[in-house]
Amino acid sequence: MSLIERNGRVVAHEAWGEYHLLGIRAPAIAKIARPGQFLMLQVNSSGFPLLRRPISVHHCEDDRVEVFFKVVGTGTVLLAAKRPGDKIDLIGPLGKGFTIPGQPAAAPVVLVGGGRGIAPLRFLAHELKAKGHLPIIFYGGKTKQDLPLTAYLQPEGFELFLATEDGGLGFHGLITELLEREIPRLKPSRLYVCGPEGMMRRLAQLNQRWSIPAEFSLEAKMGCGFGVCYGCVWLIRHGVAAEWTRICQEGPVFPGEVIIWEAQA
Amino acid sequence: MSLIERNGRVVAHEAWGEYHLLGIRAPAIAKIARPGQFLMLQVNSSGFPLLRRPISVHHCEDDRVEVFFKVVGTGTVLLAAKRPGDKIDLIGPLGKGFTIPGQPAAAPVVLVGGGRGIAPLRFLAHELKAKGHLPIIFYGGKTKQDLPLTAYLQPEGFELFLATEDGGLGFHGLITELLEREIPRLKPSRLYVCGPEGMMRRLAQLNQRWSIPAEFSLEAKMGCGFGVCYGCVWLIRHGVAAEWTRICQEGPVFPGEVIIWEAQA
Amino acid sequence: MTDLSCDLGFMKLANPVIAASGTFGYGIEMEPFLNLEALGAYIVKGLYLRPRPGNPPPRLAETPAGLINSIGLQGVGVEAFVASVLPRLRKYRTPLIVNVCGETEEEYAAVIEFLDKEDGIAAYELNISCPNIKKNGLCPALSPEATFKVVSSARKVSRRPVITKLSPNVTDIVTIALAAEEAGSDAVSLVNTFLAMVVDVDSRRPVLRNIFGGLSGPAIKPIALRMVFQVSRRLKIPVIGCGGIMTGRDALEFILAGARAVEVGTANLVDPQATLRIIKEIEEYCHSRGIERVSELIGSLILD
Amino acid sequence: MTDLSCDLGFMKLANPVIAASGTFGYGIEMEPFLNLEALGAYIVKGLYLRPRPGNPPPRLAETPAGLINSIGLQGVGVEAFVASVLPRLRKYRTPLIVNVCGETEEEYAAVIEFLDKEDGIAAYELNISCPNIKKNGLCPALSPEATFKVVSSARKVSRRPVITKLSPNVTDIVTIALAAEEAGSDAVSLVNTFLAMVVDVDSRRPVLRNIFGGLSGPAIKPIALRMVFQVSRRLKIPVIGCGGIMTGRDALEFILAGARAVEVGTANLVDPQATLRIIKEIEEYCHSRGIERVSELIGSLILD
Ligand SMILES: Cc1cc2nc3c(=O)[nH]c(=O)nc-3n(C[C@H](O)[C@H](O)[C@H](O)COP(=O)(O)OP(=O)(O)OC[C@H]3O[C@@H](n4cnc5c(N)ncnc54)[C@H](O)[C@@H]3O)c2cc1C
Ligand SMILES: Cc1cc2nc3c(=O)[nH]c(=O)nc-3n(C[C@H](O)[C@H](O)[C@H](O)COP(=O)(O)OP(=O)(O)OC[C@H]3O[C@@H](n4cnc5c(N)ncnc54)[C@H](O)[C@@H]3O)c2cc1C
Ligand SMILES: Cc1cc2nc3c(=O)[nH]c(=O)nc-3n(C[C@H](O)[C@H](O)[C@H](O)COP(=O)(O)O)c2cc1C
Ligand SMILES: Cc1cc2nc3c(=O)[nH]c(=O)nc-3n(C[C@H](O)[C@H](O)[C@H](O)COP(=O)(O)O)c2cc1C
Ligand code: FES
Ligand code: FES
Repeated sequence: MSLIERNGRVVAHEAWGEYHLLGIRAPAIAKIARPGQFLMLQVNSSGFPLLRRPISVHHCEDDRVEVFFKVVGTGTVLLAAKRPGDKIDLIGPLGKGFTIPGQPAAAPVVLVGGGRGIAPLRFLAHELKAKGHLPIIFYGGKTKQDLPLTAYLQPEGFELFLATEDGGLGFHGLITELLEREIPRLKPSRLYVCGPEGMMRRLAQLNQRWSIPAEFSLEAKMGCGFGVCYGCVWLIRHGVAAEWTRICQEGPVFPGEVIIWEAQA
Repeated sequence: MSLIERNGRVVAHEAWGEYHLLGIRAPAIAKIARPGQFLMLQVNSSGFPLLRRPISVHHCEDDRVEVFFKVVGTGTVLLAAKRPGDKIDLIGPLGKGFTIPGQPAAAPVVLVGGGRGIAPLRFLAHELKAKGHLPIIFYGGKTKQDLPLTAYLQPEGFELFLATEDGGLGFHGLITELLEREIPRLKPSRLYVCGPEGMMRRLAQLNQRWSIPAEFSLEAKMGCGFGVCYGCVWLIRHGVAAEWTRICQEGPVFPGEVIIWEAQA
Repeated sequence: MTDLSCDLGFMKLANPVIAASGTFGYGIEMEPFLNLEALGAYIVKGLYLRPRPGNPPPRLAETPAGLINSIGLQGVGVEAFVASVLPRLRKYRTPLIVNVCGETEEEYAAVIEFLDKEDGIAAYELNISCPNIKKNGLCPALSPEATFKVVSSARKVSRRPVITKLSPNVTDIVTIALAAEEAGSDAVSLVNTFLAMVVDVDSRRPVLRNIFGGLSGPAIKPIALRMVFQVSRRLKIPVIGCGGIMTGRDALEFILAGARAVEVGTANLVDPQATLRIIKEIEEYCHSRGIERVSELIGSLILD
Repeated sequence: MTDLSCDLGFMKLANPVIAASGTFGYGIEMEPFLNLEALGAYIVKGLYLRPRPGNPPPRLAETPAGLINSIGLQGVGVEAFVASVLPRLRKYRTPLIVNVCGETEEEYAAVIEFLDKEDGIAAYELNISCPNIKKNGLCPALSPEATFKVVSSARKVSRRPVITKLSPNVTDIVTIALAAEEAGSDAVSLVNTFLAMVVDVDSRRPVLRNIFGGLSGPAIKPIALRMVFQVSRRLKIPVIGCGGIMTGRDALEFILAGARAVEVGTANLVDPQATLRIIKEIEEYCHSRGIERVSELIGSLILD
């Protein structure tokens, strides 16, 4: 069930360079949102840009939803300019989130976040922990500026593996290289992945060897976010057939085996 | 000579309901602006709305130009949201302003401002006074909320005649009715008029009886403000012939006798 | 209370606001956000005889005050629609209009014949104007002859009113509208999207995989309005206006220009309750001006 | 240092950025704001044989990301232009292009014959696409035949290169561009404005006294770009792109799509130095990507 919150209110704003964390008062949405679901935020009131922007639920606390985003263009610039007290119109929670197995396994579960891809994983990690799972978080980026959320994840006591391409923090190299080294040792029972398409593809490739049950959170330009425009499709297997599938409805989270990566431009 | 000030800075903002007064730091423009000239203000940075907005020079002090405006739509809403410290891109001074006779006459000169039409007249009144003229200001509106500038004009010691349609302040009626009563008594040597088209037309009509040298500041939707688009025309007499004339170039101030009021939609 | 009712002759609507095809899914997706009963009517996504995969992504590009789409009419086809969608829509009294698509004249007729067997459908909108199917946006609505052929064959088989949806990508939309009227169309709706493209200068590629797509949204409103004005002064059948309507004032521009009803498209994507807001704003406009019937406004534009 | 030079075959420009007609006055009005020498070329306001009063106001309406104008080609006529404007422009080395207008085939030719006697003009742009003159925006550019006639008669008399400016208000712009090429046009420029209108729902009147006007600005860019792409793949003569260009990236979209040069119109009204900024942004784009000649980019759009 999705809701429209006309009177969302920014109650907190934290920024690390291009990365921003907004707390938005939206009680009804906060109550029902699940990890991996997303919101459609109206980034402005002047009608420009035209479309809302899809942003994952980063965290929920009482009557507030939090979003974590990177500034990449017009919409996120406007979003980053929001200050406590500002109003924001949002729709959510939208889409299908990550699945959390009822029975915790002895083996840990691994969460992989690349850059802004970490956004939905903090919420997920907390929920997994609450359900008795052992989440381990892999968090990678180009430089240490791309890993601002370590500031939260560390004190929150999660086991963290960090990687930066310039070696400025943690493992020196790609997050996928670090995973290649660690996964065989950690033998996780599940993988949850969100990040740049290249990173996710590579990981899906590696996982053909590991064949660990894995879920990926996909992205596409979205016209509506609630299933009416058919603009946000990926090619997804449904049994034998493959179909252009609305990730805002049937996703954005999909099990690795149904995603046909090659089909994407 | 007109200039582009890319780094104009809002240094003051005062508001009375729908009316706003902005002080903008723009040294080069402030130095040369004359009463009746105007500025083209970029009301936003996002590219929406597309066009700049023409606003009269309300006042100049050292390195600052002041504008006084009423909120009527998208552009003025954005302008009204500007706060000290905000940047604003402006072009000016533009157009031809009011003429100030070199030789002060014994008789007073009368300035007539209807609603936001008062905007260019405060600057003019000060300049007239400085040159030894005796400016008398007629200031009219629907209610007393439409006469916020009395707060400045009174202490600045100008002789003021106020009129409101609801009688809430000063004369109870139209400013033109008040003028009808007072002009024959005051016998001014000149009239300077800025206000709603209806008011200016009526005054032009009355002045056929008085035939006092009068100047009117005209308005039109402007595409550029500097003479290239030919969008801002009024029908103006040039000797015997009449031509659609760019008010941003040859105006916005014109002597009453050359304006062909009937031609306007 | 203003009378918002809208008489299309062949069909009476509670109000003149219709949800446009392709921006309202199959109606069902909108149930979380609004009560379909509040609408004048709603038009479901374009349907072909068979299911269609649609175009590969990216399918969307945002432009200044506009949206370009190249969905390519992905859809379930009439059988699945009748089997799994239509039953869920029958509970609504609001007129359901099906947007009918076809590769050939025969396919349009076949879709209609298939749907004519079912009840719970109020009318058909012939989508002869989708720019996303053939190369260079070719479609019947680009020529009066092709328009006449498709419409008359559809008109022959249909037991329901037929609305012909016109393309704006033409030199003379009046001639094409007249061809639709002559062919027996009960109404025309205009406009569909403008053939357009965007380039990503970083990748040096078109943003859309399909290269071209259809432009919609506020950007096109002034052109759509001009066409609605031109067409409604020449046709006897009702004209339904469409293109960039985001507010009640936008809708009223089309009504004053001659539209009997309006379709709201892209606005639904930005705000799933846009249609409700637009109905409210139309009512407020009339109320504040003492206009008792919105129908009084149709084509009442003052020209001198 | 990137090589920005632009070769139109009949004319070499220092860079591909041209100020569009009607948005740059007669050039002189822009002198306070920029050095005309910095431009690739500039096109002065449309000129008829005789002075023209233009349309009554209101002549402008602002729309989402767009501007509608119905100036109606108010102008001083060729004689006054030659007597009082041209002498002041001769000091600039930047190619001056005159936008040539006419009510009839003969008038276009007459304007050219008159101007051919003068030096200081680099080329003519035939404005056969202004929507603001005849009723319903009629103009030669709406038909291949009319286009062919006007262009060939102009081409016959002219001792200078002729650029034909095309209208976007057509079903098939390629056919019309081909007609211009066949008639001997040295280049085509596209697009002129889209026929459009706006209604003031308070007064219940059209905003423009002329009812219709021409839509320009960012709103039309995706449609203009599509047309430039279509035309440049079919013509041998150079294509000059125009429509909603506000930034260097916008200009580059047109160049990648096949334009050899671009015209910047409405942007000049918003920012009189827009052309300079656009030239700088094109240079920065090339520099940051190690592109030595901007000409390498022409039509280099990657399609797969
Ligand atoms: C389900 C979903 C959840 C998301 N969650 C988050 C999140 O939690 N935090 C976050 O920072 N971002 C998230 N994104 C991505 C975010 O939506 C885009 O970064 C944003 O829409 C860009 O808008 P813009 O106006 O700033 O950039 P634009 O001006 O629209 O585009 C700037 C650049 O970003 C690219 N881009 C635009 N939209 C998208 C998109 N939807 N996906 C990928 N690239 C895009 C464009 O191609 C362009 O290169 C999510 C996307 C989806 C689909
Ligand atoms: C030379 C000149 C000087 C001006 N000086 C001042 C000033 O000092 N203070 C001030 O408050 N206003 C002034 N104006 C008017 C001001 O430019 C408009 O109020 C403003 O452009 C409206 O912009 P908007 O986006 O808020 O309204 P819009 O959304 O553009 O329009 C809202 C309403 O205002 C009307 N309108 C729009 N533009 C104009 C215009 N140029 N003239 C008259 N009506 C218009 C529209 O028809 C509409 O009814 C001046 C206008 C001119 C031409
Ligand atoms: C994503 C999308 C999908 C569309 N699909 C259809 C369709 O299936 N059939 C159709 O006739 N029109 C379709 N259209 C066109 C709209 O119905 C409407 O005619 C057009 O978008 C202009 O109106 P607007 O500016 O209000 O969106 C679609 C438009 C969009 C944006
Ligand atoms: C105010 C105005 C006046 C124009 N006058 C002319 C003209 O005289 N001749 C012409 O060929 N085009 C004229 N045009 C069209 C522009 O040259 C250009 O083709 C069009 O505006 C699209 O480009 P743009 O979106 O960059 O403005 C005019 C445009 C505007 C906005
Ligand atoms: S974004 Fe519209 S269907 Fe997914
Ligand atoms: S506003 Fe452009 S010429 Fe006056």
